[in-house]
Amino acid sequence: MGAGTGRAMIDPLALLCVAALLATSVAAVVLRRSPFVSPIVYLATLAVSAGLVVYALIHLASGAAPVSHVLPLGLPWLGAHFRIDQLSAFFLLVTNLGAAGASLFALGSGRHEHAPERVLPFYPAFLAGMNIVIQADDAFTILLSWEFMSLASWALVMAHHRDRDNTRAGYIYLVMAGFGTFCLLLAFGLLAGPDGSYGFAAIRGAQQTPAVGAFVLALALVGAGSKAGLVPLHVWLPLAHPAAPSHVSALMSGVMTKVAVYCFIRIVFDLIGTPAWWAGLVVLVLGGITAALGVLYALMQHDLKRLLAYHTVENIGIIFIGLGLALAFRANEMTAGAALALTAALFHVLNHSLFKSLLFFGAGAVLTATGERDMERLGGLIHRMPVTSLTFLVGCAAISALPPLNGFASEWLTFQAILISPELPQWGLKFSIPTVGALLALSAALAAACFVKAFGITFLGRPRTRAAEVALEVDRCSLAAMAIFAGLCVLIGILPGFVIDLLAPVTASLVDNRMPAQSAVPWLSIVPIAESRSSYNGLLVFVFIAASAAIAALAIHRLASRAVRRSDPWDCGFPDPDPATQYTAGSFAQPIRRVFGTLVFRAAERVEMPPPGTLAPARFEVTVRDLIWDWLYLPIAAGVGFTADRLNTLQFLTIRRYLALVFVTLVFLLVVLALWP
Amino acid sequence: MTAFGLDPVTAVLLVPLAAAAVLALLPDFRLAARLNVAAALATLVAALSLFAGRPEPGIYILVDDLNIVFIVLSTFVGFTTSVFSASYIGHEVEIGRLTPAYLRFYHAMYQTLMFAMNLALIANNIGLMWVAIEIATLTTVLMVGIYRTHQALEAAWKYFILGSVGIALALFGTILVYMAARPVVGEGVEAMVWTVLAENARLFDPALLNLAFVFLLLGYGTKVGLAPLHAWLPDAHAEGPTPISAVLSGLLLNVALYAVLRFKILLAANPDAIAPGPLMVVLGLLSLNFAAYMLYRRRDIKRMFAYSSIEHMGIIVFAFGMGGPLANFAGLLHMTMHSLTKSAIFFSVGHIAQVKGTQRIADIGGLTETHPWLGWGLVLGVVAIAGMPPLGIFMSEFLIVSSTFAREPLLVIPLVAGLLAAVGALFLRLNAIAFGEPRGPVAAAKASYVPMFVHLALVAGAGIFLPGPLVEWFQHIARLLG
Amino acid sequence: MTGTFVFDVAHLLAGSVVLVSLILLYQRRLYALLNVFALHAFFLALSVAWQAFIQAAPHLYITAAIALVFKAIIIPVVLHRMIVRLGIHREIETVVGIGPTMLFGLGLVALSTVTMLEVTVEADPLAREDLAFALSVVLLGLLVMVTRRNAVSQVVGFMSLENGLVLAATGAKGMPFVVEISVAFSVLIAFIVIGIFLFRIRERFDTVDVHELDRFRGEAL
Amino acid sequence: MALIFDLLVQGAQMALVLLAAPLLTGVVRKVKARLLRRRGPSVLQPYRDLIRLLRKEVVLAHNASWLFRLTPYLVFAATWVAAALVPTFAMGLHFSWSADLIAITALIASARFFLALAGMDVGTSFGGIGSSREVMIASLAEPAMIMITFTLALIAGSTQLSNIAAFMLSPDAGLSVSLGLALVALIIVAIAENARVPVDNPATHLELTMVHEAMVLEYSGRHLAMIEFAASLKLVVYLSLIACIFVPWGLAGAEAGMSALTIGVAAYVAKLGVGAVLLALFETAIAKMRVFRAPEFLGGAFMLGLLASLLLFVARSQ
Repeated sequence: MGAGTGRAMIDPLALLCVAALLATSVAAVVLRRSPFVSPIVYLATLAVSAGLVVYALIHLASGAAPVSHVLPLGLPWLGAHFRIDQLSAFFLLVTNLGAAGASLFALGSGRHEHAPERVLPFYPAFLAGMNIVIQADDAFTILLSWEFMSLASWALVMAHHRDRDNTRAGYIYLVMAGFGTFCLLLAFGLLAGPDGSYGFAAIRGAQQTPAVGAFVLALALVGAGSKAGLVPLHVWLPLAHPAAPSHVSALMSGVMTKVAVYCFIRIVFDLIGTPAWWAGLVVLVLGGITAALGVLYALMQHDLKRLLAYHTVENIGIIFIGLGLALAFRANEMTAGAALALTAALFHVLNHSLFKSLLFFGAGAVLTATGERDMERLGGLIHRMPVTSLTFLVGCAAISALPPLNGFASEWLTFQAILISPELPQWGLKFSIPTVGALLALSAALAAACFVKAFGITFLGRPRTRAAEVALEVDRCSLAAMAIFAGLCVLIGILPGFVIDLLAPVTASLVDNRMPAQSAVPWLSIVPIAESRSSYNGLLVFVFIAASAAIAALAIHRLASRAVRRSDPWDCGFPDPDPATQYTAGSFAQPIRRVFGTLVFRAAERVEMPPPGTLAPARFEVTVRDLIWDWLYLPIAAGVGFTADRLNTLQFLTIRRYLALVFVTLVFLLVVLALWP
Repeated sequence: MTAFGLDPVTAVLLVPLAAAAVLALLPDFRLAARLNVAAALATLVAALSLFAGRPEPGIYILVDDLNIVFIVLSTFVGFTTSVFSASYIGHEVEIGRLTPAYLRFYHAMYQTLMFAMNLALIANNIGLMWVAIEIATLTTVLMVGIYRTHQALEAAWKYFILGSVGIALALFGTILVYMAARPVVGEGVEAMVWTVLAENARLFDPALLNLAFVFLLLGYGTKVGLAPLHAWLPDAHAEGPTPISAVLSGLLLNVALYAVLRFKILLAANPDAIAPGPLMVVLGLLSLNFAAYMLYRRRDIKRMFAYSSIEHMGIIVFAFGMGGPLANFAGLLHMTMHSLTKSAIFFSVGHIAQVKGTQRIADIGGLTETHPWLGWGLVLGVVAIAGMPPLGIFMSEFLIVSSTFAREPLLVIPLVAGLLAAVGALFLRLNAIAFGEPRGPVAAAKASYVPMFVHLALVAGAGIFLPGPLVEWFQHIARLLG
Repeated sequence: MTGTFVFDVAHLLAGSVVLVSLILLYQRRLYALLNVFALHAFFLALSVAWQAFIQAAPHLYITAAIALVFKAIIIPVVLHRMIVRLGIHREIETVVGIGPTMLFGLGLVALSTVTMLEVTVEADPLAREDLAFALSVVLLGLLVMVTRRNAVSQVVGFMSLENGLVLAATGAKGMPFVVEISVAFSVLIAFIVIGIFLFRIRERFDTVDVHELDRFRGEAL
Repeated sequence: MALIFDLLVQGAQMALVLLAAPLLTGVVRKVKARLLRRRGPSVLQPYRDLIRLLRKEVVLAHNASWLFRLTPYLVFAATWVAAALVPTFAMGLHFSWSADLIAITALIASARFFLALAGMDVGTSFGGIGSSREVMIASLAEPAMIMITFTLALIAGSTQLSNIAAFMLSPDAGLSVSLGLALVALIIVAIAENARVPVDNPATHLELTMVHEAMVLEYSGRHLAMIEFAASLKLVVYLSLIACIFVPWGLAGAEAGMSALTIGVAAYVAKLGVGAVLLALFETAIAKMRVFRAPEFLGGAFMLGLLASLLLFVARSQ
């Protein structure tokens, strides 16, 4: 296999780190009685992931040649192949950045975990699984680690298994994961061919027919998409991600979905050559639908973590829009456009992993402080938890694509990629791309609305429950994790050029082109195609806003009165001491539900207004249904149940009937023999 | 080097036989249990020593690459099961489900079963093989009925009747093979010696061979538990003592499968005969899908895993039906892994049923809370049996599915559908058993976890790393199976 | 004596066994069924003996003897007793009517002949015919087991099936273990009969136990 | 030297929009009053209001947080930056490349984001109503704005306002359907974004009928001043946008001299005046619509924008 070149230049640091992670999870089992097991485990994972972050950064920045190893594991006649090229290095960076953050956060929040023995052993294993997926260089290893990753995360979802919802979520998650794995398995089986050449080197070498390419692409889209959360395969995600402990939710949402994206990119951009243009169309449209639906579902949630999970669906959609554009450009040999689109997608991968982890940390902090995930029972936390609320606010602004934060930079690049797409010849693309662009714009705007709701209801206003009233700021480690990620969001937002240059070798290796070097551009602004076309400078925008805000503030504090008087808010003549009179998450989302609801999720509002004079409270109910669940999954479940019931009668036959079965089979076979040509 | 200084083959056969005789007379069941373990260990050692030197094939005895794997596997599982059984029966006697008298019978039968299975595996003579499998069946029938409860007796009776018909069909097939061989090989025992048959199979009359294979497939397939011949299997597993369930799933099914394979080789060697592949593929897919859906409505934990055995036998038969080095390799691997995993599962299930005092899934819950070892052992076992990495069955299923897809894309649809349905069912039940609010008694279990975790460790190891010699061995056999 | 004559006698005897199997299908009363089965076993014994004679294989005489003594005499008598003892009522409950069963039986005979016709001729004709007959006897035996509800008639079905096996085994010239096999099967049958007696199985195979307990169907509820 | 000159121009622009903003509001109010046969306050009234507000003390609700006090400055700053980047009288703004049309839209969006949060900070139902309706309107206005941006970018081959304006001045900017659609859409968006009739009524004093005003109900004193100021700046931004894209005549070129600049300023002031009058006319001519009709109104703009860019995508084929 391709080991010959690999053996020459072995530096197995990444593999050693994986081994260390696995060792940690064993240690977690051995030391489960020790009081220090939790800090030990999280410190270890923190150290290892930090090391891997550095390793990946160096590998990316130095533009080193791919590093590959072969271990005598896995398929005996093939061995386990590992290879770290630019793409893997980038995803190693994303993964372990998130992992490091999660470990740091858990270092603090882990103290409040009431079932540590169900979390600690699986957490390092989960990290290890993700790291192996990214390094794997043969079909068996990647699938093994892929499923191992799913399994470990399943165990983590089941950590709080006494809650029925969690076991249900875990179940649905596992079945969906199995489904996805089988799809990928078939994809690789098709790539490997009948004589089973599973090594990626061999697969790259083999020339795939268009038909095979199409099949593999479809299977990869379903397989990786089911893990990433593409509509309509997303149903497990909003159930499973919130069920896990918060730092794990952060990893599942922020990082594991990216591992799925990696798997998709690896197959579609690296292994099957150049697919036809319609592949781009399919991916693009799926991405657009996913983005819009994801954010709409998110708007309807009032469980903070579930809301975040649905936003993961949305952002995955955005990423796949970028990937779809890249495919479309690539199919038409417009490599510059492909590079731009792919960069946008990868950039968003990094960004989303950052702010989604940050937001889940925030949700976790709130959960630790109040024991509540339901926004309707929170509020006013900005007073009790200043740091958490500040970092959470940064996260909200970032995911809502507000300048000068990182979310805006990547979405801006995606828009630029859309804007150069009219050159594409195919009509299908011509019609769909602007529509997808519209969906993207819509989802960006709705995301902003959704996070106004999330932050406003959770952190602002008056506390709705006692728990929220007495909440205390969380420990230093958690705060540090959140602060670091918030800082990264800002930093990347104002200096996007560096990330783009970091991504250049990746795109170069995948689509044979790269975006123009940004470090050369004056004033650190980014120029995707040409100065005359479009440019954006996060740094300047940041400086301008800061400066003008400062000027305004200064001027006013010089000239105007500084007097401040505290008093009750304006109550329009009707004093409402009760915080229940505040706007709730449900009522906040009501206008948007009115606009899209009936269309997208058969939202039904039911009002019970008791006749005047009676003391009965008025009731208002909203039912929102996930149509995809109703129309796709329930029928499947019903089908399985039906078949099971029908077949089940076979358990209850008399011996004579069983004999009859044997007899019939025998006669049937004899007839077959008699009629055999 | 061997057990009692006599040559391995004799030891493999005689040790269990002698042990059976002794155990039948031994009153003290604790001592008997120990002796049982010792005998099983001795047999295992003898079987292992077959690697060192194997005898020349005679007209009755044959040790070749194919069956030595089966022999070692069955003696090994026989040994671990005997260890498990030692701790199992202790509890049974305490609660008075079994009396020492019955235990004498039980141990004797256990060793007889071992003897019968080893004989069936080691026999070079298709008649002898048939006799051995019949003995094995009858002993298990008696063991299944040992609890003397209404359900147990009916299960045994069902097993007995269906088994007898199976035996009859298999015998007819055997006679037909002889008829096919006689004109070529000549009359007498020679015409029933497998090695001789294999050499001359290409000259046999194809029509007779086809007919023979149909009968043998149905006859021995009844023992393998292929749908629609499976009816005896779930009840026999559910109502018998758990060690016997473990042996049934782990070994007896394999022995029957081994017989089918032998004749498949015979048929494959004859160019004009029908290809045995399609028949096996169809039966395999049928069993897989049927069992997968049957899993959903099970209320009895042991019966559920019995159905899972049917499912996996379906997969294995499918793999061998597909043929080709890759699929055969996968089939062998899957068979080995399944024996180890399923017996491990039954070990844990046995203790679970003992501590909870019931086999009803509805009355068992939250095991990982109340009995972490049993609970997580079961979880691991189910994860393994569901074909999840990093355990061994994942590798075999990976090879089976991917190679099938590359060769016969359409066959993959029912295959994957069945596998997915099975995964769904297994984890649906596992959620209820291992997780959620604890249900049922929470008294600590007096159990020996060693056999279970040894098996699981082997399976887990095999999933990641297969030792080279073993691989070459399997690959060689895979080529042998064609 | 001439080969053809040898053939014809063997042929005749084997054929008559098949005929008796068909007659078995036709019976409506248990006693009659037992008598017919005795006849079945008797013809089997004859044909086995003939085979022993023409193959000059004396050990086959043992098989013949077993067939004659055990199957043609002991078993029917025992079952007869049992019917009286257990008070099993004498009607044979059939699943499908006698007529269709007969037709189906004939179809089975045809089927077995067709399958056997594919066998090339150099497997000697005698064996071939014998096999065809044996196969049809086996299938008919199964048919009896499947289409009759009473335990006793099912036992009879199984025994006739097993007669078919013996027929085939003896037909296979020079086949070893024939005696052992027939003995083994007699043991098996003895087991079944004992089982019926032990478990007081009056009507169905499925209802074990002294009292007519509610039917157990696998799943304990 | 050139650099300093550029910086001066940029600074002049920032000062200009700052000065023009209240005046514009005043003019609109005056014209409206006139159309209603009222004398109406002087056009300088907005300045007086601002100064008065600045002098007043701030009345804060008890549980108002730091976010509540920070927001006015953020909103003001974001809007001001946006205003500073729109070419008003000269194209060659020195920093115009630091943010293109998409970025400007996003800047205004972020201003609204914080304002909506501030509306929810105190925890009264008015603020909630205001914010919730504001974001609902914005969630439709922003995509419409993005689609308009697409259209312009596809026509002018750039998302940079200066380049767009330059292209519009150049002869090869013919009349096109898309452009017309974009204009209509942009006007609708501008009306919605600035909380004008028919989407919202800046002058009403019934909390329940208001969107923007309800959101800022809790603000007072200097904070309110900042927000009012930002609101009028926003109006300037949109008018200048329409001006520099659709009536770019008079805009001074990149390396224009003093004279061209003065012409540019004059032209700009004239455009603003006309815009103000037109706006006033429109507002008096039409009645405010129910809140839940607004989405359809804006949805129309969104569809127009989409249609416009679709037409261009298809047109590009040959």
